[in-house]
Amino acid sequence: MGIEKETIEVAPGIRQIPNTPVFITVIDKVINWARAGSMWPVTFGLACCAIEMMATGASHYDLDRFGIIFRASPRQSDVLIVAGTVTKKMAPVVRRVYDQMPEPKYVIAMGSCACSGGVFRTYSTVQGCDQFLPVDVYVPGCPPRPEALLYGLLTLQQKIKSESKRWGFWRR
Amino acid sequence: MSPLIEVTKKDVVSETWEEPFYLNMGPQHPSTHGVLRIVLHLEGETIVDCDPIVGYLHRGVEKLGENLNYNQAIILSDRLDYIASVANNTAFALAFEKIFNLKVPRRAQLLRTIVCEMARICNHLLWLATHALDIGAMTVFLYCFRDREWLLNVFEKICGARLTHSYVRVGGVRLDFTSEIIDELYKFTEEFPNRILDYETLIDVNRIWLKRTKGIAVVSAEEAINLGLTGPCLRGSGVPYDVRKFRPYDAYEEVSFIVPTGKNGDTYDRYRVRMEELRQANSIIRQCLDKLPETEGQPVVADNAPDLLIPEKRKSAVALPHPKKGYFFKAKEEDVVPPGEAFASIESPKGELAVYVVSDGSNKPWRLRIRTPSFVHISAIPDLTRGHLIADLVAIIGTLDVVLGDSDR
Amino acid sequence: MEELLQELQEKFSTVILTVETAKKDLPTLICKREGFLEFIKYLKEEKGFDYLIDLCGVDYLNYKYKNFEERFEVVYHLYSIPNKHFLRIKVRISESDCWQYSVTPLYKTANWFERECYDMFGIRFKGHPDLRRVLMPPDWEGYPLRKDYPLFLEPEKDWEPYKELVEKYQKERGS
Amino acid sequence: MAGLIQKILFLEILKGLALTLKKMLFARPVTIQYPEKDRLIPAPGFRGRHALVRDENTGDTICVACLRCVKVCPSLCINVEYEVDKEVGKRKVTKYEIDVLRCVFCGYCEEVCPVNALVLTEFYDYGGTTREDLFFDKEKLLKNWDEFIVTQKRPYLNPFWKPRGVPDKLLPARKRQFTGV
Repeated sequence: MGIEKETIEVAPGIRQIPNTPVFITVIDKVINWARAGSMWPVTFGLACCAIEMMATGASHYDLDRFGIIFRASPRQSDVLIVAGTVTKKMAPVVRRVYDQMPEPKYVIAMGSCACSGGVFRTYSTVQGCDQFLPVDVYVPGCPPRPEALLYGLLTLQQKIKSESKRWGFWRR
Repeated sequence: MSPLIEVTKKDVVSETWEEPFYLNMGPQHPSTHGVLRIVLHLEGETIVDCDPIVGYLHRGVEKLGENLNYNQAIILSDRLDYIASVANNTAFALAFEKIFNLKVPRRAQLLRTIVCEMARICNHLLWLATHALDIGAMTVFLYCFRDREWLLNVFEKICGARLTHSYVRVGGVRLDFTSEIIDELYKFTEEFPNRILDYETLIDVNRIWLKRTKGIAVVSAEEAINLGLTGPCLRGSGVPYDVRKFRPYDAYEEVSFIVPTGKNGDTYDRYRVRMEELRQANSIIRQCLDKLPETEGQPVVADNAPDLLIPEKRKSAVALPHPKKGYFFKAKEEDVVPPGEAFASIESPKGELAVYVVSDGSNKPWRLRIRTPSFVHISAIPDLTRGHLIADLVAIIGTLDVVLGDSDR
Repeated sequence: MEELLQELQEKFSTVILTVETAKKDLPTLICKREGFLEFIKYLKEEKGFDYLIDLCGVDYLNYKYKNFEERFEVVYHLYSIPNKHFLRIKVRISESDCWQYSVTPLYKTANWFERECYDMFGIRFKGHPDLRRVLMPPDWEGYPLRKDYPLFLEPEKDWEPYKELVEKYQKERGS
Repeated sequence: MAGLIQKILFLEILKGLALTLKKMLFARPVTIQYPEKDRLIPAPGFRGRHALVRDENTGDTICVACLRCVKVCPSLCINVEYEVDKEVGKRKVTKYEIDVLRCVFCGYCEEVCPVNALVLTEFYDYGGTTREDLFFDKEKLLKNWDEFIVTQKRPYLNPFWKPRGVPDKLLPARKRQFTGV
């Protein structure tokens, strides 16, 4: 193979043509890199975990370091952090917010209640938002520490980086 | 959904040629502090009427509490008003202690008072942060969260959790303070008044802040009482009603503090009351800390406090006469908990939080009723917003300091 | 406080059934539904009970120490801010005749409390301006806080829109 | 007059700006550089990931299957199965499962445990991409303990095992003499 002989591997999957600023890589990698670097979650606080989510965005933990900026509109965001208890009355609304988000979209279930209903095994609580949403990352805790949410977001970044072929609208 | 349609149908008959304009706000809205939904009836930009719709966070706490034992029910209280959860713990514990006829040791009372006031500071800081953010001051948000984080770290040292503490238990508290925590709190109380000054420099006389808050949502004293407003919202209207003074609980009788009141009953006054309460809470913590060494070494749980795991049944032997042996023992089922009812209310940071318990003798409450301030405050929104501009609605929701977990239960 | 109770008992002897003085908790008055409205109006306007702390329902189905027939109780906690008086008033309501007079015209606070009580127990309030469900969705079936309502609903008995949502998602995932 | 000057010169806004400038220049940044630099170690007693204490002699859990934790758990997330060893007359745990996604981290389980077999460790950042990742069985719980205890000084004593200030009368016998593992 000509490419392998004439280029140097600078990072896994990225090759450089010697003495030029030209790099060769697969398009998946570029797209995933861009996506993972700018995950914009929608501000959707439901209950207790929303306070910790705010704390994660505030001065002590500062989500902006990761390129994560909260957006108020689902149209401009690509991560839905379900932070708090989802009740049956709320479930259609959560789903609508999710449906409004553009592809690709990811869901983080934050806290016990969002993951599985937690202590609220009652008539009005949804037993885990994965009953009607495809959840990518579960973060346990009641509520999780901001670090745990950060860990969840980083896990999601890893997941995005390992994806492949999730970029062509014609492929689906 | 259906309530909106109902409202529309009702008013279509109005004679004016202009169609009524309805606007839905929430439940996913960044400034409704959770999942509050408000259907607004507008005329231009003026709010003619509005209909707050709650229940998007109704988790069935009251029903669930009837299926858990008394100590487990305290866990649920954390998730009501999650910003100041120790205050809720205390309200529950006070009501349950009345049922159990317990006397809380003095050290536990002092500790409870300290954590309650810490919760008040946490709550007011978060309120200030979000209220300012709604009105448009970003810096205050960051500063408040910085200081709140400090207190949360202290909470973490006290009981191992940042938000849902479950620190208070029936008959006392779960853990004693260490000397490290006391030192940290002394440091905090020393520094905190300076931080309040910082916030005040930023917004107290700021012309934008004044324009957005003065004369907004004015409530007279009678109106406020009739609407059931409590806490800072009532005191902003000049009524010095404070459960800590009127029906003292825990160690509030021993400490001296002022109940700040406002004059005009507008948003700005309520803001001033809360800022003053921050100072008072700081001084209460200080006074309690000074009293702590007197009680050094005392237990923090009453001797006859129920175990965390309250047994479902208790059997005791009763001696009955027997024709041949003289007597014989018969097992008799006893009530685990004295039957009866109890009502306890505390001054939670948001207002009066009352718990009404009915016990039927088993280890679970028969009825657990929680009167939460936010529920009442949300019900007052239509009366407060009438005639205001739509932009002021955000300030009004902010000034009432509602938390939907508290309201919907 | 004692005097007040005595006075009330004399004046409203037809309304008040029993008076329990504060042993360890609060002075409690058990009232009849008939004439209740006048009684509470008197309390508010003459005796200064200006603040309704709480209004709630209690379901006494199969209660162990029950000594009355009716199933429900509506409990009012009244407070007088100027006099610092505390009063608990109970009105018993039977299941077949499940309604109570509304106090919303007197206390604006009662508006949502009564709606909640209706939502959770199905007790109707006569004279309430806008009695509809407050916490549960408007088309929810049953009254959750009644003792015969289950704590956890079986999936088949779920609220209709939610059931549809879950089914739709499961179909989506399956395909 | 003074008010007018204040209005024209934006004095109060300038004051606020001066404060923020001062903070920007002189105050210490508070941001925790979480994954790269700082890993804050929470205070002892933080209620984080669950673990079962490993008995150093037998290598197994020290749980005696009294089921107190199962009964006290408000969210019903603990499941314990045991068999009775007929010769010794003791119970032996065969299955110990915790559904972490249900847990509310109240710490009641570690407080009622008579032998201090269960602990909520100070380990806080973890997560999973499936529900099964966060369903801890006995092996996983023991592994959690191994991972956790190497970061701690021995003997390790969780504050909830022997709550400070709680009179001895209220504690089970084994807890009173307990000094740590």
